[in-house]
Amino acid sequence: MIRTALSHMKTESLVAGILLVVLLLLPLGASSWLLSDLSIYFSYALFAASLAFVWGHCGLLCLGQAVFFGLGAYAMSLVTLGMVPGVEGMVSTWLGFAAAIAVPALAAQLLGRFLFHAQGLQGAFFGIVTLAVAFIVERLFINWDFVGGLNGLMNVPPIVLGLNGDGYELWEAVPLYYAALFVLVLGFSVLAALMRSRWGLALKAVASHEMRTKSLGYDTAHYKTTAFSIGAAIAGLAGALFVVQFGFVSPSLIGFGLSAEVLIWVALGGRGMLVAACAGAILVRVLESNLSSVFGDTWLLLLGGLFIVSVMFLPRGLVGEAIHGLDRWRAKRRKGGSTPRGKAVERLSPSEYTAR
Amino acid sequence: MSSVATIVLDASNYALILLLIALGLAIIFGLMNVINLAHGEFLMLGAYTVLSIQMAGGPFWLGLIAAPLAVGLFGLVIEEVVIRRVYHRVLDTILATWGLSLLLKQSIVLVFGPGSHSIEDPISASVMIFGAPYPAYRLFIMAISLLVVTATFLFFFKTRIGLAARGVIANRNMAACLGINTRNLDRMTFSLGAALAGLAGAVIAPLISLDPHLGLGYLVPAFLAILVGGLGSIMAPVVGAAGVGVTENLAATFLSPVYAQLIVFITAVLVIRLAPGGLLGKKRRQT
Amino acid sequence: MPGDLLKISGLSRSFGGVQAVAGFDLRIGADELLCIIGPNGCGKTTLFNLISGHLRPSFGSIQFKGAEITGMAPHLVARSGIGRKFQVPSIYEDLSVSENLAVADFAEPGRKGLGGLFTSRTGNDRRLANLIGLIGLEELAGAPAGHLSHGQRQWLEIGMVLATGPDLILLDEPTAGMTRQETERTAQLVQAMNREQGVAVILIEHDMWFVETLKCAVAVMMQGQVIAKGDYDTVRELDMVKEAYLG
Amino acid sequence: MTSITRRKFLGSAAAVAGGIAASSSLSLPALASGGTIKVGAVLPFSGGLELYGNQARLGLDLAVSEINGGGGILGEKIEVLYEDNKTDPKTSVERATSLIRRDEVLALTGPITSNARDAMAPTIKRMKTPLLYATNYEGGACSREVFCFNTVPNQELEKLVPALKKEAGDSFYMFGADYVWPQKMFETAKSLVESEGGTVAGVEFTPWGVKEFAPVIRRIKESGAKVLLFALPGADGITFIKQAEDLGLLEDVTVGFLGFAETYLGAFGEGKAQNMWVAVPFAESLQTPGAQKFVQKIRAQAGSDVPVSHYVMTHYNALMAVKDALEKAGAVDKDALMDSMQGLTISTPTGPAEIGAVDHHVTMNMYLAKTEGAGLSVVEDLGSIVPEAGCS
Repeated sequence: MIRTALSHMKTESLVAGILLVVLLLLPLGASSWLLSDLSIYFSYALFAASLAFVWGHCGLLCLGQAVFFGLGAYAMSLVTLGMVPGVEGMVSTWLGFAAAIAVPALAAQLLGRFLFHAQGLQGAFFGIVTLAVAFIVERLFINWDFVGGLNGLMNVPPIVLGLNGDGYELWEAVPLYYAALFVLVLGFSVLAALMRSRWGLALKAVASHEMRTKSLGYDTAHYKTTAFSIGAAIAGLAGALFVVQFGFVSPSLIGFGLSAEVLIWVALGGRGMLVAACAGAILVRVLESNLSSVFGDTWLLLLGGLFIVSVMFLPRGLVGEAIHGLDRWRAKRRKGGSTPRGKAVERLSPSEYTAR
Repeated sequence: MSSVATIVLDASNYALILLLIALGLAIIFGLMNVINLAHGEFLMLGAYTVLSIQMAGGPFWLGLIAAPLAVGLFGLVIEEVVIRRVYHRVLDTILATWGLSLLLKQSIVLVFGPGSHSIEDPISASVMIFGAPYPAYRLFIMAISLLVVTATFLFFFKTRIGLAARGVIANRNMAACLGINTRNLDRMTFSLGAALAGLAGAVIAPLISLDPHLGLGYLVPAFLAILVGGLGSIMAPVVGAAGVGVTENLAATFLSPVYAQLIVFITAVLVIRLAPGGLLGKKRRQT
Repeated sequence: MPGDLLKISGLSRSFGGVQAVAGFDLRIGADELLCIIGPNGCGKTTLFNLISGHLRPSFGSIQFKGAEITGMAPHLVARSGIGRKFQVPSIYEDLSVSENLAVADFAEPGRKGLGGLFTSRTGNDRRLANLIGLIGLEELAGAPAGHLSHGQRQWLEIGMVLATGPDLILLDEPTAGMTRQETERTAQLVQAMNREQGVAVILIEHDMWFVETLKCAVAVMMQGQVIAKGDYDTVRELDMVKEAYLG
Repeated sequence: MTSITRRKFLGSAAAVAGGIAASSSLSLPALASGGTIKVGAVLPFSGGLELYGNQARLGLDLAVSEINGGGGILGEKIEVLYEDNKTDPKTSVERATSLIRRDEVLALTGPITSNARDAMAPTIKRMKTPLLYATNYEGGACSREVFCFNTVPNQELEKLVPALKKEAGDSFYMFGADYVWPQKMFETAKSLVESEGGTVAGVEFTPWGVKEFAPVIRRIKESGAKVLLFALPGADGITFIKQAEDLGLLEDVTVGFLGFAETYLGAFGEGKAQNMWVAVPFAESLQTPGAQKFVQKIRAQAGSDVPVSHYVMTHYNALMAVKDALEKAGAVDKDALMDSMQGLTISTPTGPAEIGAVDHHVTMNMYLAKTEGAGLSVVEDLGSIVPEAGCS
């Protein structure tokens, strides 16, 4: 019975489920440093998921996604360090999380309205403008002394379970690992649910053919702005999750460098599926931390080469391609042969790429 | 206060350098609709070509000739191996060329090391202009830039291939129908754009310290220049480069380098948003 | 005049000195079926772009159901009840056929809002089932739209437009590139939606055989204006039409 | 080392539980740490400031081979694990964290930039791991864990400013990169200039990555300043000096080059960038027996043409201090190291140096020098200067 239930699950969900079980069991066997590394990579994975949502699902190639990650990290830091003017006494981690979601979402809302309304920016132009925005915001934060300038803010407290910065500090490797995993799963689930809803379908339609969607009566600018904000909110949450572990935030978290990195993770993992993007982020990070000292300078060469190859030949990404292969294999084994009704068709068509 | 003459000289010097860099970028973008994020690294390859020749004991001038040839040839190979496969996916050209830029940067690190290198000044003399000494080499750069821009104009307006290329800008499908070999044109265009980047890199090499990251510092303003100028005409990058270059230089002169960058970036974003076709651009066909 | 569904008066639009649409007047009743014919470049598609809000007119006014819709954004025009099928079949190639229709269905006025966040992707509506039967794609419901043939794409797009529940549909060359058989099928489909669903239709067409089959009223458009209007048989006898269009 | 046994236990528990094979094999490298003392070096080997990273490495390598050649520390060998921080604060923290957690290093050394050091500070503090910082910086990094082996502003500027004033003139212009080190340097410099009766003609900062300095150079020229205090490290600094030379600025002003290393000279080219003044704790051309022997040893190890700047020596000193401190404590652990390093006097190639008992900054000999020909020539032995570390 379980077998039939499993065989009817979407391959993507199945893979996500298996990965989750593995991650849940991992603390039984893994060393604490590996768990600590992974807890941080979970924030990167969530960050990657936010970009996969905005780029893969909604077709908005954002070259400045780190702006929102960074804003979230700064928001969390300012709150927990008691630096928010007027409410210095409020140092609650929970308020920090709320701010880390709200501030980037608001920023994206404003930026989205500016960029998308009326005859909005399309495809490549949107990409280049977000790139320029990343440079601008990084520059602004470097010159903003209140948030510590180039050096940023230090000694950001870890997650404190009490209501206002008192109580148990989440710092031990294993509890922190589960907390980070929980936040990742939470953010992931929100995005996955959105993508499966009708609203998510409409977003995919906007990405696939905007003019058509507009002519069906959709206010596409509004849809894009909202999607952009949701992506930003999740990126901000990831930033907050990052900073409570890293203990510091600086402009290098907000600019082009990290935006470019996350783009590689998502492209290598797979932009079309959340789970592929997350796995891409974790995989690249794990490999980098273990192999970069072995390969030295050739590591970046390898990564760059792999990136080009995957853009040219594997638009689904390495992990995405693997999941897709598994999907086809399962479909074959189920015999029947016909694709089940409503199954998302992952084939990327030219219309997804070309800027209209 | 600096004399007006030196301010004008400095500003036009920077604008002309930017124009030389933006020209190749604009040709590739305008004709092929390829956003080449590796353009900065093509620039760097040009500069390192000069460096290699200097290290082998050759004169700078040989490097100046070799750089566009070498980088042009390299562009031809890249077009065949990478760019050709992503033509119809505009967003993917951004990613592919960006991956390429990573690759090139890292290759240079492996070959020449991550550190800085220096090219010796080929003309160390100064010329007196309005009573102030001005390095002769900077004047030479301005001359080269003007020469190259003029040559490009003549090429596009006075030759048959240039006409064909303009046909492709206007309407790619139509041009293909009329029997223009767009495949060869693409090869030529990309290679030409790369060669221009190589030349620009060679020309600016003596002004700066050479390191594998030098591309980015030029790529971003050059990009803003062509987006601000627009894509519809060959004249557009001239306007864009002048706008971006002069604004940045004047802001640096009268305010500070920190604000100069900010002002240029913010203004450019506003212009791109409010006039998506660029200042000089015709409205692109929405298909 | 009350009772008119669509009333266009004095509509003009020029591109760099060329008048694509020049002082165009037209009235359409609630259940009318009108074919607009005319040579290439006579401003037919520009006319549709003006009505659907993709272009702003230089002069003139468009009233729909008695309300001014001139210069309104495309999605607002669509919401007011004007559906449009583009000349190049515009469907979501990477979505399945039923998802394509679901996207359109969800856009129908009154069904929007955040409720969509919590509903599943494909509604189980009988309406959608009827629609998919009407366009004859029942068996392909789960297939990616990108796999459809040219004719099937056209029908799917018509189905999508219908799913939004419009009062008026603009069809831009719905049979371009179709076989005889497919054209016939399309004619039936257009008639069905006009007669059975009570939707007014304006269509642009080149294929005179199709126009004949539809037995619709015909307007001849030249140089941005309607130069003649009447039923098919009357219009085809006009000298200027023969000369300019039918040859 | 109880922590290792606990991990061993966890590892075997996993095997018993028949857990995930991959994860337990991943955890194995952490166990292979018996018998050597590990020090993690988080340094830039790419990303813009690699020339400093490479200099630091020369000193650390020499210290390792000297210590191990002399029988190690309390019988244990020492090993330095190098990690490239790409001149980036985020990467620095990542590397530092994995060095502490995975490789269980006894101490860290590096990084170069202030923002990377500040970024690492919370990690260092939480994991109670000593940081041996051996780059000149703005001061103020004061905690139980941090030990600074290079200079703070007063050590570099106290004698340099008067010397420049005497040499070139009263009017100073200050130009540097837009971050905290140049800012703090110039603050100190400003008060020194004013107390010496000089004037400050201008203070200016630039973002990283600027390639065209003509407007700034013009402005400095126009200001009529006689001295330029210059704090723009890395490739940008080289670009500035090149353009300043071309535009004739170096004929009008005398440069006081902050954060100078002999490695720059190769990049300026033959006969360029002459008469730039520095105050450093070490110079290649220093004619004392200790200094000359040090240069010889470095070159024997790394090649006869490598430049040997003070960064080589300060990083060497830092590691040698670990040896002295552990031997004094008679134990190998982090607390013993931090305790016995306080107030320790070590012998360095330029004579004895004392680590402050409270502020953890080093009092050492300083030298006034200027660029001449293809190197630095030492003008004056400034004697030892006590650091004003800026600890509150």
